[in-house]
Amino acid sequence: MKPSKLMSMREAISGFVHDGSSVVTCANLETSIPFAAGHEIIRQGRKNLTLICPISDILFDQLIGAGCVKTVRAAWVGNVITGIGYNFRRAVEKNQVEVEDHSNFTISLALKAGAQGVTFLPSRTALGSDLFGTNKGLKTVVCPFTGLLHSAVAAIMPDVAVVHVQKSDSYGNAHAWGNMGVAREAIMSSRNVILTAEEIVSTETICKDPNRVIAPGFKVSAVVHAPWGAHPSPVPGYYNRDHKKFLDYQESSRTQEAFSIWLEKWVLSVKNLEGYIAFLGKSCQSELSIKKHSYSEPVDYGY
Amino acid sequence: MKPSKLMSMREAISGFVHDGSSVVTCANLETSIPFAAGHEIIRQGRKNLTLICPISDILFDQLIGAGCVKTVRAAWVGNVITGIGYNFRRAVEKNQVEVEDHSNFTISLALKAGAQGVTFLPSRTALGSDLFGTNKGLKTVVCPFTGLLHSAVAAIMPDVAVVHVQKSDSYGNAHAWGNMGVAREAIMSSRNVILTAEEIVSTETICKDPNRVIAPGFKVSAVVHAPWGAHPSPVPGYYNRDHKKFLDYQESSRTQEAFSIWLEKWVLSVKNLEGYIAFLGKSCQSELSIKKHSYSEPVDYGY
Amino acid sequence: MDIKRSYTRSELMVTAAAREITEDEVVFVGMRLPLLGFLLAKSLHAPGATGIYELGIIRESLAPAPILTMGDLPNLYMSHWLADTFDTMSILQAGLVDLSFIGGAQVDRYGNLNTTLTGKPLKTRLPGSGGACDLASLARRHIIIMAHEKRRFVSKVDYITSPGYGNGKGWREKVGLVRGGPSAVITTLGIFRFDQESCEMILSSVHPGVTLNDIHKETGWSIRVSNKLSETPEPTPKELDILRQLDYQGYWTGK
Amino acid sequence: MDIKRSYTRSELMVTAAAREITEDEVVFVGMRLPLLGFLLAKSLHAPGATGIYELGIIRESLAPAPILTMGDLPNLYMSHWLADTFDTMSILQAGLVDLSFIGGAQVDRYGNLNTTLTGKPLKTRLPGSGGACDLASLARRHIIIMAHEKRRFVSKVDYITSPGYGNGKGWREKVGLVRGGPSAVITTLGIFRFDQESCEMILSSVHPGVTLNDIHKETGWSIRVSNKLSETPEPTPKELDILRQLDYQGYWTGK
Repeated sequence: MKPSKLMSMREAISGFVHDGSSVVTCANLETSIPFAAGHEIIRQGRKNLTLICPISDILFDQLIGAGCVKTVRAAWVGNVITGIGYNFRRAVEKNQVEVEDHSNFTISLALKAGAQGVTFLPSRTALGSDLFGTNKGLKTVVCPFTGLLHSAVAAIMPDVAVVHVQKSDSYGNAHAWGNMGVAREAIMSSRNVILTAEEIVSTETICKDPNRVIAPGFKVSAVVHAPWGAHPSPVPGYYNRDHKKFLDYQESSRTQEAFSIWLEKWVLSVKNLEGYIAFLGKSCQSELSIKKHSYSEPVDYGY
Repeated sequence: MKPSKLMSMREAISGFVHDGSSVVTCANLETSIPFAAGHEIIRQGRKNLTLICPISDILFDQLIGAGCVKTVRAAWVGNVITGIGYNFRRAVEKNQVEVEDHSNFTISLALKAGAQGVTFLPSRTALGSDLFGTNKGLKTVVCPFTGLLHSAVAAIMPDVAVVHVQKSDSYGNAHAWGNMGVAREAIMSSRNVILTAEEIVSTETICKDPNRVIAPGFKVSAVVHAPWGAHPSPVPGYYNRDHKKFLDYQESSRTQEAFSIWLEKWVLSVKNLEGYIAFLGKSCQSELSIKKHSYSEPVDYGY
Repeated sequence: MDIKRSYTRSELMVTAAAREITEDEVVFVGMRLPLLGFLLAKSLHAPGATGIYELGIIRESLAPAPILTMGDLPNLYMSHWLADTFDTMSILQAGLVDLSFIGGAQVDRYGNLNTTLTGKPLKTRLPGSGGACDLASLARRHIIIMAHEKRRFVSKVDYITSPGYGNGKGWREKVGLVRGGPSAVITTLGIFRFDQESCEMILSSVHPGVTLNDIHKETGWSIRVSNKLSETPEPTPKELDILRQLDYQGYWTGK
Repeated sequence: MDIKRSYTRSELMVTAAAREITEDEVVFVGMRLPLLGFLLAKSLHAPGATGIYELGIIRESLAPAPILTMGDLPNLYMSHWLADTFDTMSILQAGLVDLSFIGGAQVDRYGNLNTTLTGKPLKTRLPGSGGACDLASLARRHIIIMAHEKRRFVSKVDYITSPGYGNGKGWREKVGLVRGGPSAVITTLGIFRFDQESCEMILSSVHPGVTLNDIHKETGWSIRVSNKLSETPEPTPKELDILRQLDYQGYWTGK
C-alpha cells in the first residue's frame, strides 16, 4: 500500500510552500479558488512568494496586502465583480511587487509548456502588444515550415501548485468538474502539488469514473481535507458564490488600514479553516448551498 | 431551433468524404474505431484518400486493400494483435501508397497544432531519428529563450474527421468516455467532422454532464446513428473487443486473393451497418456484450 | 442628461452591444457589461448564438438564473461543454470566434486599448489584460465598451494591452496578427466604427441627448465624424424589460 | 532447445523483462510481451508500479481479467486516469516515465532500433514507430525486447526509428535528446546491457541452454562480452504460475 498523502492544511503549507517559493494557484480562475490554503500561507507569514495564474479573484490581492508576495506572473489581478485590486495597485506603485504581464492565453501557454516538458510554446496571440516589454518570457519565433511569425512563450515550472478539487482520495487521485481553467496545467507543470478537497473519498470512488480524474495521483504531494475551502468563490456541486463577500472586499481593501482590519477579522483571528467556517456561520452556509440539484447520468465502464 | 445534423451513414460519407479528401480517423487508437464509416467509404469507392492517425488497428489496412488510399500520415499501420498489415505492406512496396512516417507523439502534435491554430509545435521527441528523412512535416527549431534544439512538427488540418462516440444529440453535442487517444485533436483540427454514435440522445442528456462532452457541437457537420459501428474494436460501455475477428484478419489479408474474399464477405455484400449487424449474428453480439457493469457515480452540477 | 429618459446610459450601451451580435455567431463573452449584452442578445434576436467563456465554459442556452460573474454556478448548469481555458483559447486562435467584447481604461484613435499601466512614466497600475489581449489579437472582430472621458480617449495609448490597428492600415499584418481588429467602440456618449482605409476611429452615432460638442470635449484628438452620422437608437421597452430581469438588482446597469 | 525445460523462451523473456521493473516506478507499457512483463511485475515484486498506456490510460492496479490488447475494456475498468494520448506523451516528455519497453525488427550495436523500413535500398515496409520513437527519445531508460537473429542484429540499422546511442557516447546530447537511452536488450538468446564509456551493447547473461557460440552466430557484429557474464535466471514456479494466468491461452508466451 502506498503511503497516504493526507495531512493538515498547516502541514501541507509548511511542508511545500516556503519563503521565496513560486506558487501557481487560483487555477480554475473564478471558481474553486483555494482561499483556505491562501489564508494559511498568510498565517504562516510566508515572504517573497512568486504568485502565478491567469486571473486571481481577490486572493492574490489578499496575499499581496499581507506582505507575502514579491513577484506576480499573471494576466489580471483584481476583484472580478468590482474591478481594481487595491493592495495590488498600492504594492506595485510602491515598487514592492514586480509584475510579469501576461494575457490569459500566454500564461496558459507558459504553464502548458512546463507541463509538456518543452521550454517554449508558439502562439498567434499578443503580437504587436506591449506585453513583450513587461514580460521577459515573451519573444517571437518563426515557424520553420511557413515562415510565419509567432509569439513564443517561455515555460513556467512553479515550485508548487495549490488546487482546490471536489473529491480526492488520500493518494491524490482526485475528481474535479465544472470549468477547469488551467488547473490541469498547474498540476502537471509544478514540482509539488497540494490538493485541497471538499471531500476525502475512497480510491474506489475515484476509479469508478477515471475520465473525471484531474491528473495522475503520482504528481500530488499533499492532500488536505478542506470543506468550504474555496469560499467565497463557488465550487460546482458544493456551494454558490458568496457575492456579498467580494462586494464588501472592495471597501475592506480600499485603504491599507481597512485591509488590516479585514485581515485580522477573516484570517488572523480565525486560526484555521474550522474557525473560519464557524465564523462564517450556519445561515450563510445554508444560503450558499446548492438548492436546485442536477445530477449527471451514470456511464458504464464495465467489461 | 438549430437544424439537425442527423443523417444516414451513406449521406454523411457522400457529403463529407470525397475523392482525394484527407481523413483523420481511428483517433481513439485501439478503441471506438469507426469501422462502419470506413466500410461505407469502401462501398462508395472513394479514391486517393489521405489517411491520418497515430496507430490504426486494421481499418487503414482494409481501406488500403480496397484501393481507396493514396497517402498515409501515421505512426503505425498494422494489426495490433498480430503485427504486420499485409495490404499496407503490399501497397507501399508496390509504390501504390506513400507514407509520411510519424511517431505517436509527432502525429498528436501535428493534429494539436492544427486544432490550436498554430502552424507548428515544438517537442523533444524523435531527435536523431530517421523520421526526419521520411516526413517533410518534421524539422528542428531553436527555443528563443534557452537556445535548446527542439523538433518542430508541422500542423495537420484534415478535410474531415470521422470519430465514433458513445452518445450524441442531433446537433453534434456528444459524450465520450474511456481512453480518448487523439479524438479531441482530430475533431478540433478538421474542417468537417462526422460523428458516428452508439446512441442518439437528447441535448438534455448531454448537457447534464458537460465535462463529459468531447468537443463543441458547432464543430460537427454530421451525426450518424451507428450501433455496433466500431465492431470488432471495443467501445467502453457498449461492447468488448472481438479478438477473433482481428486474429482471423491476419489470414484474410495475407494475400490479395484472401483479402478480396474477406472484403466481399464483410463489406461489399452486407450493404450497410444493418446488414453487417445481421451478418454478425445475435450470439456474437451477446458474447461481446458488457457482462460486469460498472457505473460512474453521479456528480452535482446544480446551483 | 439621462434624467428625463426612461433608461440609464449603461442600459443604452448594453443594448447597443447586444445589437452587434448576429444570430448563430460564436461570441467570446467577457465580464460585466459584455456579459449582459450577450445575455440580452440571446434572449431576443440571437437565440442561436453560442457563448464561450474563458473559464472553460461553452453554452448555447441562457443561464436559468441571474448571474453576476461568468463562474456563477447557473452559468455552468446545463452548459454545452465544460473544459479547459486552453480549449477556449485554442478555439479563439483557430479563428472560430466571430465576436468578442472588451473594456478598457484607455483607448486611442486606432482602437488600441490599455488596461495595464498609465502615465508618463508608466506609474498607475491597472488590473492587466486578462483575456482582452487574446480577444483583440485572435477574434474575427471585437468591440470595445468603455466610459467616454478625455483622459481615457487619447491620441496614443500609454501601453498597448490589446492591439487595435496599431498605427494604421497594414499594421496588424506586419506584426504577425492573423485576423481581426476592433469593429466598433461603444462609449457613454456614442458609437464609433473604423475607417476601412485609414483604420481610424470614426464617430458613427451619438446617444440621445449627447451633442457633437460633448464628444469633441471628451476626446483627446480631433475625432472624425461619419457623413452618415445618426442617433443611437434607444432601447426598446422589450429590451429594457429583459435587461432588467437579467440585472434584476441593477448592479451593472442601474446607474 | 527448450524442449527439456518447463518454460518457453517467451516466458523466460517476459520474466526477465518483469525483473527490470522496480517497485513504485512509472512504466510506459507497450503491447504484447512488454504488457505481460509489466503485469507480471505488478503481480509480484512491483505492486506499486504505475502503468501508462499510449491510448490514454493510467492505472496502478492490475486489470481484473486477462487482456490481449491494452485497449481491452478490463484495462479501462477501475483505472486511475483515462485521458488523451497527448497527456501520456506530455508526462513522458516531462521526464516522469522511469522505464519503457519496445520491440523491433532490427537493432544495432548502439541500441538503435528499426521498425520502419529495411533493405538497401529501403524496400521492406514494416508497421512503423507507433510510440516506440517517443519512448526511446523521452523515457528515463528503455528496454528492447526482440528475437535474436543475424538479420535483425546488425552492425548499423538501415533506418533509425527509435534512437539508441546513435554512433556512441555523446550522440544523444548532440542531437538534442534530453535524457534516456536503452538500458538493456532482452532477446531470445540472452540479455545485453550498454557500456557506460562506449555506449556499445555488451552481452550480460545468456539464457539457459544457449552457448556463446549461438550468440556470436546470430549477431551481425563482433559482440563484446561482459567479464561478469552470467546465466539468465530461470523463471520461478511462482512467476510461471502467474504468467500462465495472465496469458491463459498461451497466446503470447505459449511457444
